[in-house]
Amino acid sequence: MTWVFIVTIGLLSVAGLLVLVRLILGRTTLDRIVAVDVFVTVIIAGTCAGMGWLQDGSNIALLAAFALLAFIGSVSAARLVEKKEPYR
Amino acid sequence: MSLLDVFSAVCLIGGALSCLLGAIGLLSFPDVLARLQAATKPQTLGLMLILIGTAVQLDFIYASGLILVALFQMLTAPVMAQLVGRAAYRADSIRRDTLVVDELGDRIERERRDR
Amino acid sequence: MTTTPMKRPSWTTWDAPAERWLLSGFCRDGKQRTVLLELAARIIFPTVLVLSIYLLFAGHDRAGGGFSGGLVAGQAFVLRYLAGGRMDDSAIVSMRPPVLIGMGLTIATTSAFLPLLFGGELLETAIYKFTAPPLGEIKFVTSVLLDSGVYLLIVGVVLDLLRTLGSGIEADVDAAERGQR
Amino acid sequence: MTERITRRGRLLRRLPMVAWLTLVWVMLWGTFDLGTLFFGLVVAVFVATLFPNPAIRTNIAVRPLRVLQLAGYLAWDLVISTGRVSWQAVTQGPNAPAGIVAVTLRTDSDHITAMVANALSLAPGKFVLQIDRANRICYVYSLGMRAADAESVRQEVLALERRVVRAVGSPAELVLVSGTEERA
Amino acid sequence: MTVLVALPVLLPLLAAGLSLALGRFADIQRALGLLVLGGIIVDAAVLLHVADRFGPVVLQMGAWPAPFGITLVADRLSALLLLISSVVTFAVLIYSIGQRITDYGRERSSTTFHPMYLMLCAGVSLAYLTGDLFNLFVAFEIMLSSSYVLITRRTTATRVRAGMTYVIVSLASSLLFITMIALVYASTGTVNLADLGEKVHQLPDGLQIALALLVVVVFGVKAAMVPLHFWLPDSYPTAPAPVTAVFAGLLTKVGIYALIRTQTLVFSHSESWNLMLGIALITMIVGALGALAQNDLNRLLSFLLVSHIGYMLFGLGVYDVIGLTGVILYVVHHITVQAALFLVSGLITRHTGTVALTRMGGLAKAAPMIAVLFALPALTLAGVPPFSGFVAKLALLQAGVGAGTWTAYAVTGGLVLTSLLTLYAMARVWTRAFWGQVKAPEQDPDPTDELVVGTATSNRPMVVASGVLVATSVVIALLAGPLAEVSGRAAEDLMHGETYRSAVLGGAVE
Amino acid sequence: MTINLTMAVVLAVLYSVGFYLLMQRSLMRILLGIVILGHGSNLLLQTAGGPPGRAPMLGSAQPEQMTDPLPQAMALTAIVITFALTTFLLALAYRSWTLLGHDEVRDDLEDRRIQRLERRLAESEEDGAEELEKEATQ
Amino acid sequence: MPLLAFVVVHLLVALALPFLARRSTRAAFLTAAVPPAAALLWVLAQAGPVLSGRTISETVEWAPLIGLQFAFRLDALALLMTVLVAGLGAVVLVYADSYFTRGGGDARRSAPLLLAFAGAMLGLIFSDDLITVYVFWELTTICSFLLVGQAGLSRESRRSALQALMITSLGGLVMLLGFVVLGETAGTYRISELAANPPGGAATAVAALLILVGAFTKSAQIPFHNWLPAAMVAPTPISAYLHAASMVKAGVFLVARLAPVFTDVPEWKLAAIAFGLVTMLVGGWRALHEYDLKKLLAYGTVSQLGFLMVLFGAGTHTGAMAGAAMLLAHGMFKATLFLVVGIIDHQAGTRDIRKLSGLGRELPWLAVIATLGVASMAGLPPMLGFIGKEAAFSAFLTGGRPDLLVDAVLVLGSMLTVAYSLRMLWGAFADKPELPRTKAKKPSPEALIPAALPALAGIVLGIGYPVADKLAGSYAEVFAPVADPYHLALWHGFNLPLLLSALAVTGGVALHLGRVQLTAARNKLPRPLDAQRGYERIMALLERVAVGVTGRLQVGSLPTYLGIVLLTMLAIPGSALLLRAAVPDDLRAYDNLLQIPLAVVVIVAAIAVLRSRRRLTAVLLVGVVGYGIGGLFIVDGGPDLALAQFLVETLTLVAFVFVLRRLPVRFTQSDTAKAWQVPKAVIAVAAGTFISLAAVIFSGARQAPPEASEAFIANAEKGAGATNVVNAIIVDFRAFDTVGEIAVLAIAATGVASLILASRHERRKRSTRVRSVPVKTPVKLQEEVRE
Ligand code: NA
Ligand code: NA
Repeated sequence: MTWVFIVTIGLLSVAGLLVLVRLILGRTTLDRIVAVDVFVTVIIAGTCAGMGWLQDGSNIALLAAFALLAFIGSVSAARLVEKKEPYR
Repeated sequence: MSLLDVFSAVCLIGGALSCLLGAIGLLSFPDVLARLQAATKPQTLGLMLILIGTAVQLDFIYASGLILVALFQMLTAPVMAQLVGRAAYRADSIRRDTLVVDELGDRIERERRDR
Repeated sequence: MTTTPMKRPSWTTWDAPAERWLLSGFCRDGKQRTVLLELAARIIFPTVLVLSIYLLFAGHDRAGGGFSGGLVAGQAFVLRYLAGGRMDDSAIVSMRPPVLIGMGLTIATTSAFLPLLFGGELLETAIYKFTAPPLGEIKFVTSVLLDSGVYLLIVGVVLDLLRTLGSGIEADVDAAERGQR
Repeated sequence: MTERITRRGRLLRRLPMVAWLTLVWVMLWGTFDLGTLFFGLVVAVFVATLFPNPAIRTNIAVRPLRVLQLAGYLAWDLVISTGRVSWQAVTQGPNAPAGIVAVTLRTDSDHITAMVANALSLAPGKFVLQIDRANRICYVYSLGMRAADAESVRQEVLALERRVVRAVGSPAELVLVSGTEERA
Repeated sequence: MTVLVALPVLLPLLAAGLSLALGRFADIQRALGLLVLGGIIVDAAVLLHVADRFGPVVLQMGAWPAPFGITLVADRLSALLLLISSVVTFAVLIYSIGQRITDYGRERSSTTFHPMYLMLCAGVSLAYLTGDLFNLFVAFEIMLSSSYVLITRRTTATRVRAGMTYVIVSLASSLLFITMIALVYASTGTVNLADLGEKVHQLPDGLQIALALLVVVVFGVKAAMVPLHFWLPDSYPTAPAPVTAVFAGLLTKVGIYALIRTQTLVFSHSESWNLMLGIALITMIVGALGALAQNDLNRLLSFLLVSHIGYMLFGLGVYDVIGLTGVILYVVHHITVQAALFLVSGLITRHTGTVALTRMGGLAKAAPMIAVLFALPALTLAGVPPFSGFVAKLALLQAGVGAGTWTAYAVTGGLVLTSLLTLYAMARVWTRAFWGQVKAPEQDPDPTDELVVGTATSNRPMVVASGVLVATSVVIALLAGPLAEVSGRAAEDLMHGETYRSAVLGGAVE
Repeated sequence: MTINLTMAVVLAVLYSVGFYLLMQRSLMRILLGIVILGHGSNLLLQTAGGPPGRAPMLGSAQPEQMTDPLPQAMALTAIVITFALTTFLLALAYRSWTLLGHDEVRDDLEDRRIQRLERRLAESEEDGAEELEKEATQ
Repeated sequence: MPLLAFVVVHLLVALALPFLARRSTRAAFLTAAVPPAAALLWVLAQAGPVLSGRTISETVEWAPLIGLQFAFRLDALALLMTVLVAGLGAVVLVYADSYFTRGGGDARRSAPLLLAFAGAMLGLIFSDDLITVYVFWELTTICSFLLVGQAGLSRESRRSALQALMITSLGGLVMLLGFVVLGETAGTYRISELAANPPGGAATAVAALLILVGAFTKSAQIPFHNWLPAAMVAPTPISAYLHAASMVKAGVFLVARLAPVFTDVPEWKLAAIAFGLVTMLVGGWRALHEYDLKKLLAYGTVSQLGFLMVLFGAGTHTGAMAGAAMLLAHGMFKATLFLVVGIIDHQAGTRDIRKLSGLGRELPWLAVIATLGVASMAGLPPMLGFIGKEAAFSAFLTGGRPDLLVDAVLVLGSMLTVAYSLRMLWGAFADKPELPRTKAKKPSPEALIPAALPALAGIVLGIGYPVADKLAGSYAEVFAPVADPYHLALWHGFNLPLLLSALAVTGGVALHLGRVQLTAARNKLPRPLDAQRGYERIMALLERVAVGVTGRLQVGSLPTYLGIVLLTMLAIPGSALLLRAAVPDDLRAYDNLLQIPLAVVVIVAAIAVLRSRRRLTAVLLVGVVGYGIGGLFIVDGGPDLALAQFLVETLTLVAFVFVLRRLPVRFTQSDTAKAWQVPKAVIAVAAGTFISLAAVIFSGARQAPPEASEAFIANAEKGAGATNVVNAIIVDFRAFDTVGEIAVLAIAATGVASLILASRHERRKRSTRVRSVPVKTPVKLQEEVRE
């Protein structure tokens, strides 16, 4: 099973780095917000896979909390952009 | 490798691939709205697959938590998508040249003219 | 920053739900409302609170504790704020955040003194285990009292941040828009 | 509007929430024993009482079989759409076309609208960009569509609405969607 | 018995909590503060007595023996500083209560001032008492963060910059502190100070020296050691008098205390320690020159504060029993007198409506009480006998002369020069503000700003509180004998860390 | 026990970036610098405990496999403290904005005054005290 | 403990006097005269035993550990000084009542201060301990400052007071250093013990010179002399008492006191005599050209102090005899003359020689008194001054060639003395044909009698020279006994000293007669050195250095300050680490493969923060850094840590967004100093690298795994009831940290509230102010606004 986890986490790492590229390139703030959100998802996924790998459930609360709450940051940021940038 | 392991391997690798494809979409699509589609949703799928793949590998005491995580993710992801999309449209940070139809834009134009 | 107060186009408020989904004071800004978020918040808010209480009690044996619990609960309120504006009367027991903070601190410090009453040292912990037949073994560790103080305090802190950084700044923005800088 | 809500009625109304919260508690602990259940119930009641939700007029009738059906559909749609969007990402990339289509829903309640929007937004490719609750209009963004696809997008959304209403809609709403279905 | 060690920390925290919770009841807040701070004075006196008679009072929190749990230790040094600090905090509380009642009326409560002030006191107490490096960090944070709130409270456009300077520099030094803790832990695996005393010596010499110097830099920022002092004269003077008084009196001294504690208990010193003497000299001179360049009374006092930090560094640099005795005496004296001076400066600015010396005049005639209250601490600070500053300075001079190195002689000369410059600065304040034609009080330039009030109203609690501090400094001089004895024994303890170590580690370590 | 190179590089970058931002004028940048420095110091604290291992949860791993729990506890405290101070500094930035219309840390006026005095003294032959008095009465 | 009691009573009465002075200054001055008078009487009553060697000693311990004690001793020298200090003190205080305007501010201020000063002087002369000396020494300085400055109304009085303070304090501090050196070398601060066992060696010589600096400043020796003439702005009673009779004698007294200690230190003797001689000449010369009678007397005092310094500095038996006699004589005649000048000033309204004419006939009694004083000053028989001068000339006749040189200079100095004495008398009282006759009111007896008393004492002690001889001889016994001890007497026969005296008088008269030509000659002389200008230059320089240093260092720029902190860190611990430590050789690239992608994310995001122009972008990037760190925590095995990190990161992001609602979208780029970005970057990178390097080196130095953590793991379940060890630490092992940490949170939240809600209060305040009628009250607006 180990190699499965290695491949999984490897793919996720690549995904994370690609997301980072978008985060830096932008072009708009909303792109970055989306990128951050996706980045968080990748981390959750990676953590989850890591848990399976180590057969260790100690991070479960972390996942739950994160799945429920990570979007708060993005939502508030999105609202800011909505307010700040001028209407059409 | 048991059958369960194979299932879990498929889920895990599939999920990871989904995430990766989402990331590629995030890079390649033209504007926020499209990227939003490409990125957040495959991520959701990917995450769920990975959750399932992992849950199979873990004790039930933990697996139940993973199911919750999946539920939570399904609950929150669309909300985030809608808010970001709406913000993008309102902030006008979209590329109109790739929009083949824009009935929302048409209606807004109409209302503005009427006012 | 100094956007001239203009009449907002109607379409900015289309998203507002028809019904009242959240018990909140009021949303200052109608254009911020969205039915999706309010509905989600209605479900997520209590769920997050349950999660936070879980974290508070699970801390002894799993990841969690008063801190994480408090932070999670606090973010439940952040969500409420984002979805429905101020939440002054959203709870049966409504308390000013400073009072909550003060209570948390008081509980935490008092819990330090409690062991003295039982002949222990400051901040010493006692573990009580008992079995209630239908419920199974129940473990009670006195340090959960400290954890609860921490939990309350952190919730208070987040609420206070919402009161200040949230509503406070919002009020400033309003005042600025009314040209009353 | 100002109907008097009895204490019993209020409690009853909270029951689904309490059940959900208890479930969450139990799943978090992962131990399905009486103790966990008991404390879960205590916590759920505590939370639901301390932070009550306002009463809503609409009745939500849950039809488990239909809900499962909906879930299955959504899961399948999720997989398929992911594949399609990924394909677009790789092939069309920066030039992928898209459109925004106005869809007038047949039902008129917050929660159905929200659920349709949520369900639609779950899978890649489409999502609700803007809702006009007063006029029951959803503005749906659809990735990869051509100008001619507008009508089919509308139909897809309405079909989804039907599935949702079947799963959780009130009888009245059920009538609404099925009525249109016959006409279509 | 040992619980007495924790009271100076826990009681103010508890009171702060209650004060926050009971934010609407002004009288309860006041009573709570006075009660607790008054109680700490008694507690500290008892601790000092016990520590002096029977050795350090050690409290292992949670009954976990050191180095596992957190240990609180009241030895002679900490108890002595605690005692004097609590007198200052008590007096300053009276002062600010008086000021608030005059300015806002009796009914006005505050959810900020009282809780924050109590927190500050808790932080200061904890810094003195803790025997744990990380807990010391926590103590610093309690102390500093409450000080941030106090210094930015009711900040105005003219003062907000100063608040930012203070907060940012302090934050930066806090981050260096935590970095330092990480390095200490990385190399030794412990954060208990007594335990560190043993473990650090197992490190290679170079690392010991580097670590010791890093600690100097970290605490040097808080202690306002030149060249890490620049923030102080830019920020302290902009807080209202009672706040500045307690900042100037206590916060820098806590930095000095931390330096003394760590450098004696944890590190041993080689020739590189001579560096401290150089720093001391520069600190003295730069501070004193800075004071001479000022026209703003509070800034002048702030520069003098920096300058006199040099005295304390000097004693620490000499690093023998008499030198440390001198430092301890000097810290005790300086806490009181610097606080007193800032309180009186508050009275002066209230009376004149300005902080600019050249715009004051004739105060000796117009406000003789203020004149007396200023003159005594001014002379004390200048080290004029028979006041407390002289006693401490004498011990330092003896240390410098006894050290027998040219560096020490040079710094001793610098100390004498600084004394003269201090006297000059004070005399200039006197000639500018207290002599000359009586000038009419100026109008309050900014009513929202508490810094300069200009009401010309004297208030009995404020005068009494200033008087209490001035009197305390006189009493310190009167009790110089016993005080010097205790300080001497404390210095003896510091030079030979075994007392502290065995009291803390006891039988816990084999 | 030695920290590995990857972590060393991460630490170097975090601290460098943090320090650089700290030395800027914009309060918001300074604040971000402090947050990054906070991340750096927390990471340093955690890595000070030793190389990665299993979570220190009894029963889920052998004690020898566990990472050192003490630095974690300390880092946790540090995280919370940094957060608290970050919010405070944010509020300060906001206050500065409302009071001054910008969120920059500009130079101290009184110090500037003395620098002007210093330059003038260097040019003229006058007594500093008199100059001070002159300026104050202006 | 009578000695201590007298000192304390002086100070206590002085403390009480302001209250009395508020009612009546007359009562205050007369009350103030009582303690010195009592002290004088008591001390005189002890004269018998004391002069026969049975001294009275008292010791009060203060802080023995650092050698602080009050040790008092009444011996012949102290007795002699008591006559000056207490006797003249009582006289001056009585005189002061007539001098000052009754009930005036100066009177109210001066009465207590003069008495306090008398107490301090008494303490000083009774001292048998170096530190005790210093304590009272500085007290006299402070009293002098306050007395000279008075209300500080004129710029001149402020400057003069400050000058006196600065110069004497400088000397005092140097002297203290000398005391400490001496005390630490000898192991005692007791003067009598030091005199009994004089220490030797280089340290003692250094101490001697340092102490002399103190003596020189206080006793106005060249080049520190100028504060004394400047201090003449003080009211005349103060000049008479402080700056003629008592305080300025402190330096001379100290030399007299310590001469036995330093008999074997040649530098002491040399310096005292050399400076004393120069001072005597310069003072006398300057006095010859003054028109202001007070200034004239002041320079005369300077000259006489130089004379005394020579006599006591010589450290011989005869020198001591002469010194004691001159000390007494000078106190008497100078007090008389100052009081006389005070009366002239008071009654005639001027004390300028160029304006006074015919006062001798106007105020004949005053002229008589003045003549008595001048006679003693000029050293005419049978005055005490004559006896002293005779002894002085004798003191240097027995030695070798250098001594003869000293004698020659002394004669020269005495000529000047005679000359300015005549100038004084002539200037004050003579008829000057070119001037109109000065009008003057008759002085009251209350003014005249105090002036007359010391004048009479001068002649009484001259004629009754055995008393003076007994006094002086008793002091001189401390010096090595000589075979044929000198005795003070009016007549020693025709001998060299008598001839020299005659020479001095003749020369002096000649100088006075040729005063016009002398002044003309002086005006032609170049004036290379002026002590007053020198002092002013030094103070201006100090000012300039202060402003210069402060202006350059205290730049007021926060980035600079932070940069300096970092540079200090690099310079001090950084260099120590580089020089003394080596990088461990067991470096690994990574411990867990997962660290690498996370590290890349963190690094890239952190660097990207630097480039971002938009605030929100920067915030998001920092968020990513935080999430990345959280990931690293997970990899490291810290789920609690990661959980907290993630939650805090989200909350931080939200908080930032809240605030960004009102801030501009982009960073404002008003940073003009673009040139500084590179240095900043260099410093930042160096500091960051240092910390990283330190982390590697320090973590490589650890010998053993931490005991505490092992104990935590072992005890968590049983002791703390937790299987999560981190949680056990947080709520149990180190719960106290947690309590502190939540305190910080509470503080921060409160602080945020106080900052953010401030603007709301201001708005409310403004709106209430608009509505309410503006009422001017000293109390700030009392309103329901809560903080
Ligand atoms: Na979708
Ligand atoms: Na004001």
